[in-house]
Amino acid sequence: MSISLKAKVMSNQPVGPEIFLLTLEAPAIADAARPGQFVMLRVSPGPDPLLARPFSIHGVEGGKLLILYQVKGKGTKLLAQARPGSELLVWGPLGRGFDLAAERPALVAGGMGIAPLAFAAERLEERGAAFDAFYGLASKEAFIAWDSVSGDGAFFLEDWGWNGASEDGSVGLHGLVTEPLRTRLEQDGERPGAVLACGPLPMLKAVALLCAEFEVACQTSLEAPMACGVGACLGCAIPSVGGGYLRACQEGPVMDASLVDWKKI
Amino acid sequence: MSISLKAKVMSNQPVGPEIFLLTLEAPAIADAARPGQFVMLRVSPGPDPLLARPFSIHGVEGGKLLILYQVKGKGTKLLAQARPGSELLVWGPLGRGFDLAAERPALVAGGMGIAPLAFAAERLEERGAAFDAFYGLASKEAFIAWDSVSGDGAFFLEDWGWNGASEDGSVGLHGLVTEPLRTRLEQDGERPGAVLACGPLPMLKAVALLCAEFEVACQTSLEAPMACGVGACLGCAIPSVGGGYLRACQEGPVMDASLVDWKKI
Amino acid sequence: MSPAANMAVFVGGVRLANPVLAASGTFGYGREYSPYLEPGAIGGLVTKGVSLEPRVGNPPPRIVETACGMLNAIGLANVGLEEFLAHKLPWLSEQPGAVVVNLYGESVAEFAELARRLGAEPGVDALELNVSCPNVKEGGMAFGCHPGAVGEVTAAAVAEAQGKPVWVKLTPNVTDLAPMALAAAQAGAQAVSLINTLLAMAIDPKTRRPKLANVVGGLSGPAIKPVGLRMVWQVAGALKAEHPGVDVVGLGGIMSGTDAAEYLIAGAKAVQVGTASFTDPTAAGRIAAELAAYCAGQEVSAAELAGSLRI
Amino acid sequence: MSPAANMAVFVGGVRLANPVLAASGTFGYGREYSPYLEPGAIGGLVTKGVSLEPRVGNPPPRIVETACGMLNAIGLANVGLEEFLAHKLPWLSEQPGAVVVNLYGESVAEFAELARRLGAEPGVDALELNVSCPNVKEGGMAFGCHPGAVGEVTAAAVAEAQGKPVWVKLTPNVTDLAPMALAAAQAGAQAVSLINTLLAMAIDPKTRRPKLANVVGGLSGPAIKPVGLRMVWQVAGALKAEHPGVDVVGLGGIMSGTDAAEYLIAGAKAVQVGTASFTDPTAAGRIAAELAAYCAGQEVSAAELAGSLRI
Ligand SMILES: Cc1cc2nc3c(=O)[nH]c(=O)nc-3n(C[C@H](O)[C@H](O)[C@H](O)COP(=O)(O)OP(=O)(O)OC[C@H]3O[C@@H](n4cnc5c(N)ncnc54)[C@H](O)[C@@H]3O)c2cc1C
Ligand SMILES: Cc1cc2nc3c(=O)[nH]c(=O)nc-3n(C[C@H](O)[C@H](O)[C@H](O)COP(=O)(O)OP(=O)(O)OC[C@H]3O[C@@H](n4cnc5c(N)ncnc54)[C@H](O)[C@@H]3O)c2cc1C
Ligand SMILES: Cc1cc2nc3c(=O)[nH]c(=O)nc-3n(C[C@H](O)[C@H](O)[C@H](O)COP(=O)(O)O)c2cc1C
Ligand SMILES: Cc1cc2nc3c(=O)[nH]c(=O)nc-3n(C[C@H](O)[C@H](O)[C@H](O)COP(=O)(O)O)c2cc1C
Ligand code: FES
Ligand code: FES
Repeated sequence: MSISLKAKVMSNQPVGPEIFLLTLEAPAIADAARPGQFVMLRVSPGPDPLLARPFSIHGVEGGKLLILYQVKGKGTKLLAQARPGSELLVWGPLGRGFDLAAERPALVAGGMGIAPLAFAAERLEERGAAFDAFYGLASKEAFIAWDSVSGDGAFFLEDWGWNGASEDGSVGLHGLVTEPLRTRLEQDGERPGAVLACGPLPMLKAVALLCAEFEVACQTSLEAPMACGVGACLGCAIPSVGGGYLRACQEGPVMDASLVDWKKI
Repeated sequence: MSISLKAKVMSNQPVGPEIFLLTLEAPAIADAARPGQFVMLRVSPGPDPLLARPFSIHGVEGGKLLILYQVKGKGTKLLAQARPGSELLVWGPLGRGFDLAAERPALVAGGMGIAPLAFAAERLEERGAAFDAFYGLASKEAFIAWDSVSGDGAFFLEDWGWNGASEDGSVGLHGLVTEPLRTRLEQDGERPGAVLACGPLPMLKAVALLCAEFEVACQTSLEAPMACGVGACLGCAIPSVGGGYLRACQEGPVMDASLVDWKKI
Repeated sequence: MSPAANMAVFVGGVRLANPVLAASGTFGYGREYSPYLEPGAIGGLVTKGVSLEPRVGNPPPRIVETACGMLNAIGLANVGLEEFLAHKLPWLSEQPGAVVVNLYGESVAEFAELARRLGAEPGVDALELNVSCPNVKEGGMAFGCHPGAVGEVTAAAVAEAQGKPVWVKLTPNVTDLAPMALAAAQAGAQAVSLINTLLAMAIDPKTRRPKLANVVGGLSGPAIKPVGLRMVWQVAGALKAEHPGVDVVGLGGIMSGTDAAEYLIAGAKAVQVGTASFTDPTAAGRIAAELAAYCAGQEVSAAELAGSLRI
Repeated sequence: MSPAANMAVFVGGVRLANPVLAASGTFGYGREYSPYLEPGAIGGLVTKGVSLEPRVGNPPPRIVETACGMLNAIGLANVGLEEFLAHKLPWLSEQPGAVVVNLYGESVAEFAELARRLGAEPGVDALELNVSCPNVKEGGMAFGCHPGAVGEVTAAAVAEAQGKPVWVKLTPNVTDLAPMALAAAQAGAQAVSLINTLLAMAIDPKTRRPKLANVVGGLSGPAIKPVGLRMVWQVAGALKAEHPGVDVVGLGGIMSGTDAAEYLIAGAKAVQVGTASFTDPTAAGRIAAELAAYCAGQEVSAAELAGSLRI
């Protein structure tokens, strides 16, 4: 059950270049949250900016909700100014999350796509499930958390084993994250039960193509401009293969890649 | 010459119930300021609230501009949150101030009307001119500065001799500020050369009437909703005796009471 | 505290426990918002526009934020009549509060057919004809810009609605709304709802492309409230003079109880909350509560507040 | 840094150093803002509407703030033609930048007379006919809502203007602006300026009275930008097809250089900055500078930017 509440800001810290970690006191949402789901967050109480912003749930800690966000435009700029103690309107958890039941899934994150996938990794870890994890970045500088990462890019946010790839080679493998993924898929015998991906659209397209090629199930987390977040406005249309559209907030944000019309997106 | 600049907030302190003293670094405006003039201040850079708010110049200290304001609606509520170090767009000094040349003027302030008149008193004091000063309030609680005032309400904001009057008798004379003013006007021989008044409209009307009765020149500082503050929008119309209107921001805010059509205002 | 005000209103042939409805297209089929509102918190809801056949709607992007507002070009995407009757109406009928079904046809015949089918449903309290959608090629706004067309569509729907009250949702994108409202009233509408969105556009200066795939869309939200208020005031005045039994349902940018009160004061008998629900899923319920508190403070009933503007 | 862009435009028969003008009624007679702008910072200005006789305007309150906007009901207060010629135009004529005189008559004859008198002034670069003021009883918007009336007023002014370019300022409060623009073009206008304010209203819920003494007023500011952009795009398209020599001057809610760029992209050849000047007296100059920087970044001239929307 989703709920709406005014959540107190516990902390709102920079953790990278224009990247912040927001901690909200929102027990009812935190308790219900599943990886891949998101919340809608009003960055200011006034009429401008008018709409709430969607953010993936990055994790929960006790009754606290973690959101990892990048400053993009005026909403996130304002959000970066939210002071501990202030209150923000938030509702959720919303949408369909990742299905974590597959055998040894492969997690593929690109850039801010790490936000929901770190939560997925945490949950997999908790239940002792085996998984592979891949994390692609433009450069080491793109994410300060990499500073605390060992030379081969093996550690990130606690101790899960993320295989890094960077476009400039400054950390992990030199290249796109789809390259280590392809290597992994090419390994005989131990195919991932599913690929769980979140990141920029070109990455998602490449991952979906790769999974189709290797006939591996692929769950992609998609973005669309959203107004309501609850399935009412029909603003968040994602073209579907059958013609017509799926709602990113309701049938998604995590959608089976085979349902999405990648050519129209 | 009026100028527009982004002024740094030096301090923004509560000095009474919902009353704040704002100090801005705005040397060019401070240097040119005369008592009774005002500035236009944007309380936030975004499009909502859209318009700047007019505030009297309460004083200048070196290159700093003092503004004494009361929280009324959403603009002043936002202003009360402005932190030292932040910048606010401000332009001025604007409008016609008080004429301080009259022989032994009487200053009559009601409520927030103290803001420009304290500045007038300061300037009169600086040039060693004699004057009388009257300050009317609803109650002692209405202005925390009264806490530091002697029993007879004789001191306020430094050492000028303000004669206080309060509607509930909690400080100074019990009654409206027009009562000590009438007493003063009735004194033979030493009529004020002019009355300089700022305060709520009913007070200004009463003062204007009193001055007419005693044939004393009366300068009233008037308020009107303003958009531009510079004489361009014609929004700030004050009905004038000849028919037609005067601009509060240009022909005012300080206007000779005999020019104003008090019945239409 | 003042004693509670009587918030019940009888508007456009429908009795409402309070004058706050959720607006069409912004509240889905009701269920989407059920986690966020107490049952009975609002007077009722207006459904997303229903057409005879399902419609997939416009390609994305369909929405974009603007200063104190938003544009939408959904293109009347909806599940279609059959699915609505089979899977949306049953749940809705069980809820407290009125069910107003917004409907949209591409021809007079389609409007009539929709009115016939929906008029027969006991769970439906009133029909709202959308003759004002700016985001579709056929029908939609075209109907709403000519008094003759408004009258024709309304008369056809009224004739088929089997006594069910018919409301007409009007577009603000006209020189003078009063003739449209009078035409609707003349043709038997029991209320007019206004305003729908203002036809508008947004451009991305980086790409020099329209921000909406549909190029133009409808502006809603606080930005348009002053326009909506003016139109409600004008139309309420015109109806009072010529069709005093026909009500105005006011909407456009209502974000708070006092916004709702302003619409009632201007002459609306009830209001609808649209975009506000996007900014706060509890908005419609909150606004109803705030309006009740306002009425209590002013010591008026909702019915007395309606049209109480003092000039 | 990219090389400076060529910002000069030739619009409505007038050469401008850059496409940013200050809008009528929001910039006084220019001098009010001279402390805040470098000489030559903007392409020129449009004066407050001038009528044959002085007008005192509407009683206060005349302005009220709304969400991302404001309403005004000034009532075309102005000093009148004689005072304008004697004390306002001489100073204006000495400034760099074009002088467009906005004028307002209560009849076709008054428009013609104003055009004759102002057309004879060397200091005047163009005339802008205000057939769209929502805040006066006579004339004003009434002229702007009928293509026939727009054409008649325009033809009369063009006939008297002694070759001086005539622009027509159009009201957005109509079902379809294109016929008005085409009528103006047909009658000899060299440009149409759009949009004027949206007719609107605000109510004080405490007193239940209108917030403006005039009850209704005109909505301006960022709230209306999406409506203005849409109308400019539509009208520019219509003119391009039928009167390619006639330009659109775009305005409504322009607050920044990118806002101005969006209007140019939509099809305007120049823009006007209105309400923004109230929120920042340096706005018009700042916007011109920001637009120049935008053009440099996009490596286009202002003239190339105009109408460059890609659909
Ligand atoms: C389901 C979902 C989950 C998300 N999770 C996260 C997250 O965990 N962390 C994070 O940093 N961001 C996340 N985002 C993206 C985030 O919502 C946007 O970055 C944010 O709304 C931008 O707001 P703004 O006001 O700063 O930018 P705006 O001023 O609104 O826009 C700035 C730029 O961002 C683009 N943009 C705006 N909204 C979106 C959107 N919804 N999707 C894609 N692009 C957009 C605009 O087109 C524009 O180019 C998520 C988006 C969705 C739909
Ligand atoms: C020349 C001049 C000098 C002023 N000097 C001071 C000063 O030194 N200190 C001070 O505290 N205030 C002063 N004011 C009043 C101040 O401008 C308003 O209190 C302020 O604009 C309210 O803004 P807001 O956003 O908080 O209120 P809003 O939300 O805009 O309005 C809240 C209430 O205040 C009323 N109001 C809004 N603007 C004005 C206005 N301009 N005049 C009168 N009532 C208004 C509204 O009608 C409403 O009832 C001055 C006004 C003028 C015209
Ligand atoms: C996303 C969206 C979808 C809408 N769909 C419909 C619709 O299907 N039928 C209709 O009559 N109005 C529709 N509207 C218009 C609203 O019901 C309402 O008239 C308008 O948004 C103004 O009110 P607001 O400012 O409170 O949102 C829609 C509005 C929005 C924002
Ligand atoms: C206070 C005020 C006065 C105005 N006076 C006039 C006028 O005299 N003549 C005119 O054609 N337009 C007048 N306008 C309309 C503006 O020129 C402009 O068309 C409108 O405000 C929209 O632009 P904006 O949103 O940039 O302000 C006035 C607008 C305002 C706000
Ligand atoms: S965001 Fe409203 S339906 Fe998805
Ligand atoms: S505030 Fe604009 S003319 Fe006075």
